[in-house]
Amino acid sequence: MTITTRFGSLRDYEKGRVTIINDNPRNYVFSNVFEVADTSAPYERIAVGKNFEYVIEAFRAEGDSPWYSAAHDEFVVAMDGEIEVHLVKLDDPDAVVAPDSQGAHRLPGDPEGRKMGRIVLRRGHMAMLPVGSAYRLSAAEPAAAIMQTILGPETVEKWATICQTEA
Amino acid sequence: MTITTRFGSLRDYEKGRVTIINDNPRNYVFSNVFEVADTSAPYERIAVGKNFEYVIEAFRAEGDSPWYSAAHDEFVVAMDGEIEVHLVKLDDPDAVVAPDSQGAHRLPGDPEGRKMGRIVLRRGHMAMLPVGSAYRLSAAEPAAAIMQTILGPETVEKWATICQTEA
Amino acid sequence: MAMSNDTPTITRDDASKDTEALGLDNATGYRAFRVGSFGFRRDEYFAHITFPSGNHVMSIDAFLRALMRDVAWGFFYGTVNFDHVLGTVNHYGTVTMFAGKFNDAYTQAGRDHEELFDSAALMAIFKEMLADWTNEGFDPFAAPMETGLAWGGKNGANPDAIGRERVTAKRMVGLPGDTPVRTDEIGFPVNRQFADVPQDAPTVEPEPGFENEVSAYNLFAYLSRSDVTWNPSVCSVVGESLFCPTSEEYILPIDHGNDRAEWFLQFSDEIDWDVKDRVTGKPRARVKMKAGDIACMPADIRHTGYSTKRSMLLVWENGSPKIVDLIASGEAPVVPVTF
Amino acid sequence: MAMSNDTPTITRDDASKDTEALGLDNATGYRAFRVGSFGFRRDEYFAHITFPSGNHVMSIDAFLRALMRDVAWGFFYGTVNFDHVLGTVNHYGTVTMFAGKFNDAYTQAGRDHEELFDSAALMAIFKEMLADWTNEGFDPFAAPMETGLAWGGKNGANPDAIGRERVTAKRMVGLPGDTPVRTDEIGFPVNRQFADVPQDAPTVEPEPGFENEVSAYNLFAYLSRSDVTWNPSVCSVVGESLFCPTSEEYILPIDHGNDRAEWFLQFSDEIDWDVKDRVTGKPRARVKMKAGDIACMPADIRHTGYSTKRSMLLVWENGSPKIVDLIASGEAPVVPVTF
Ligand SMILES: [Fe+3]
Ligand SMILES: [Fe+3]
Repeated sequence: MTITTRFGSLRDYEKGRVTIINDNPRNYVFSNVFEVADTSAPYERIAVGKNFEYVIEAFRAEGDSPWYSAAHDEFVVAMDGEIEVHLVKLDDPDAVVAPDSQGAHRLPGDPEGRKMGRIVLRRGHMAMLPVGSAYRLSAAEPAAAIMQTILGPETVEKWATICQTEA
Repeated sequence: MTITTRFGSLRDYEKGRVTIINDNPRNYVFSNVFEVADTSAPYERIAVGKNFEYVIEAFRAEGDSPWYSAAHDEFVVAMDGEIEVHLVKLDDPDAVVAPDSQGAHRLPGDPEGRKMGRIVLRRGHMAMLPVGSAYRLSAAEPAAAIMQTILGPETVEKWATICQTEA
Repeated sequence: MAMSNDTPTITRDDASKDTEALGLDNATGYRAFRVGSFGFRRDEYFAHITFPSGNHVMSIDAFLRALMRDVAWGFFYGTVNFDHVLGTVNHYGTVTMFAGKFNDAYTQAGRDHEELFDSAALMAIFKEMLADWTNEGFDPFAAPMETGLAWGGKNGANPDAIGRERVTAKRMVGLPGDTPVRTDEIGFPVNRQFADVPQDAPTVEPEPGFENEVSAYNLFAYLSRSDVTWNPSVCSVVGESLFCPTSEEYILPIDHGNDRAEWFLQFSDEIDWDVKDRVTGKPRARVKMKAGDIACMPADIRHTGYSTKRSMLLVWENGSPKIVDLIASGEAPVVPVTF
Repeated sequence: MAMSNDTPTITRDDASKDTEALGLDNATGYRAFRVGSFGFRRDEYFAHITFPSGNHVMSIDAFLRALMRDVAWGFFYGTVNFDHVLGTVNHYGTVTMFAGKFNDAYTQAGRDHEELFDSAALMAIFKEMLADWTNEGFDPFAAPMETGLAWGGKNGANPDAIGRERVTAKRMVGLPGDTPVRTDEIGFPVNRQFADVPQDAPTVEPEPGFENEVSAYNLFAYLSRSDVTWNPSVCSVVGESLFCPTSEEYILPIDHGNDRAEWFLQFSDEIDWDVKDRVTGKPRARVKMKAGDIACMPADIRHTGYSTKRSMLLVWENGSPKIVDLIASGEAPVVPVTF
């Protein structure tokens, strides 16, 4: 028997659902990262998971993103397509994002610092976006990704839009 | 590994028990046929199971039993020891036990009829005590048996004595 | 039909015969089935059941073991719970198939579902499902140490295992014209777990002319040669009183909610019974039975059993048609004896 | 310890260290164990558990699969239900072992029982039990189609299977000095069920001097090489946010009653979750998750999962010590987001 592992993609995903016996579907905060990425603006960082201050953001990579930086590590996982990551070691990270701040911050322009390198992610690849650096993503074709990070000024919460609310 | 199948006997039996979570142990009418046979008079036919008119009787075979007859088949299973069964085809069964009567009836003396034969039962053996016949049991050593029959004049009910009543 | 062949058949016009075998699944090779508005699908590990108010999953080995009993027993007496959600209730001519009917959470949330089927129609589709879903090498009647695995894609079939006829003596095993005693020759060797059980026959000495009436056999030897587990078969009959002994190993594959009192006499070894409320499923008692113990399962419970060492159990049923009426009118007693 | 090694340890003087390995059973070859006033005994098919207010039986395969997780996960977060009766509650330094604590019928009848143990003492006796009761050829971490059977008398041991170290990346898999990526060479071949998963590596082009910080790896390839099921391991860490992906096949061997919200992101294929009330055990929902679906398990439920095709699941935990305090004071939120 041929094994077929089913991954989702922006073009081809199926959603499951919550079937209620005795509960409220909102308690399960159920959404789908491909649907969220597909129906949001490029690089809109939509919270799809939240646990106290921590979030998982889903987004669609398409074209070039702004430069971002955070006062902590972040990790990105490509879920569909190909995403390029550019990293710059910031000369003065604390001047860019406050050291006690949380989440990704958008830089007003290009970062000041040394070029750290370049990564190209395809489906299932995880990259570290290390503290002290700035990063920019780019994708020639629409791609989908998730980010392990902390709720920050760039995080968009629109739960009622993305989640199952009807039993 | 040597297999040992554990049967009980008059001399060597262990009782299980009902462990209550939320119930009354009397609902389970729990007893042990060896204990009942051991603690009753020889050939006292103690009901250990009852389902409407039907019963399972347990008894100790020891020496000779009276002669019995019933207006329906009965079946005896030897549970321990050796039990001899004598059968007589009754000349006039309806004169001995009413045709619509239930359960075993004790005959006042010896039955009138033709000798049908003899059976010797050991542990696990089941014999038919056919309608239209009379039977007598005998055992040189104490033996235990159960009877599949209907509640009758010889059936002794002493549930509170034989059954588990405490949780 | 349950254990007795004399059980009355009460047909009803509103009982559904609407069942359907669906197409083969290309990935697994198994057929799906529609039974009224219930859907049944199997894959490598699971049976997937859908119904209008929900869906359910069971491990396929447990599902097939349960389905095998429901089929072999003709829906038995009362309720056959495949697990805490799915099952059947026998009305003797019609059968209710349900999901969540005897599960507090499902009923309280209104998520339970049930449909009434014509017994023959439901039996036919159940048999088809069992035949399609049972692979070569898996015997749903056998103890786990005696059979292959239920897992995987479609791989042959096992018609011999699932096609066994349930033994129903009319008067007593071994009588002329009745169910024969078991021997090596007719395909019933002694089970490995009963290798030490004496195979001696009783001494039977009929006078001439009484050969057909003076009869006895070794019931324990007969049980030591059973090739199935948790499958009572009638061995002796007094009116509607049915001695249905059986050999038990591992776990009873169903949770049986009898509609009448049911008696157990432990002939050998030991069984632990888990007893729950028949309607809500809440635990009520545990019953440990050792050789010689006799006990009754009340009519308002469900029970499942555990037997490590293969054991001999006498299941004693009352197959009286009058009980069907008492159950229908709600007058059947819950316990057989009060004291 | 749960998933994070930073979880605070709260010891208590009244936590019992009273455990004991008992003698070998001559018939089965297995050792029995006393854990406070709980007794544990295994035979060919079952684990038998006794406690002052009752006794309990579990199929030995299910028991060993559950015990393996409880041991490997250091009692995990919250409640690890071995089944509807037996389990542990982690207090991070001490552990409650219970029977019937989260079962309405047991608690209402006052038949539940619990004892508080020192975590290290309970872990030691659990490890000894697992080692003694796991035979050669049975891997409690493996999917049923990948391992031998758990049944039978004592027959060797399987220290390699039960001794696997849980992977805990400090920052990210593949970083220098951190958990390595999986390869054939270090004993992690691609699992049969993930034979089609691309094994390509990301393009990583660090500038000189940044080799340690510019890092990426193929997480899906990493998961395709997991040799265990239902065993989350930490792959990346943001503060106390732990990505704990895992590969799942067949049934989650425990019913997990988390003490905090727990998130699932389905990376591949599909899992069905059965969700019940954490305290009463009553069914609340079923959650079907397909690739790309993300959902949260509330903190007042217990869940178990079903995965036919081996699938990749991201379990996302928050290992913050502050949650331990919130749980202790009853202030931990039940759902992570309200909208
Ligand atoms: Fe039953
Ligand atoms: Fe969990």
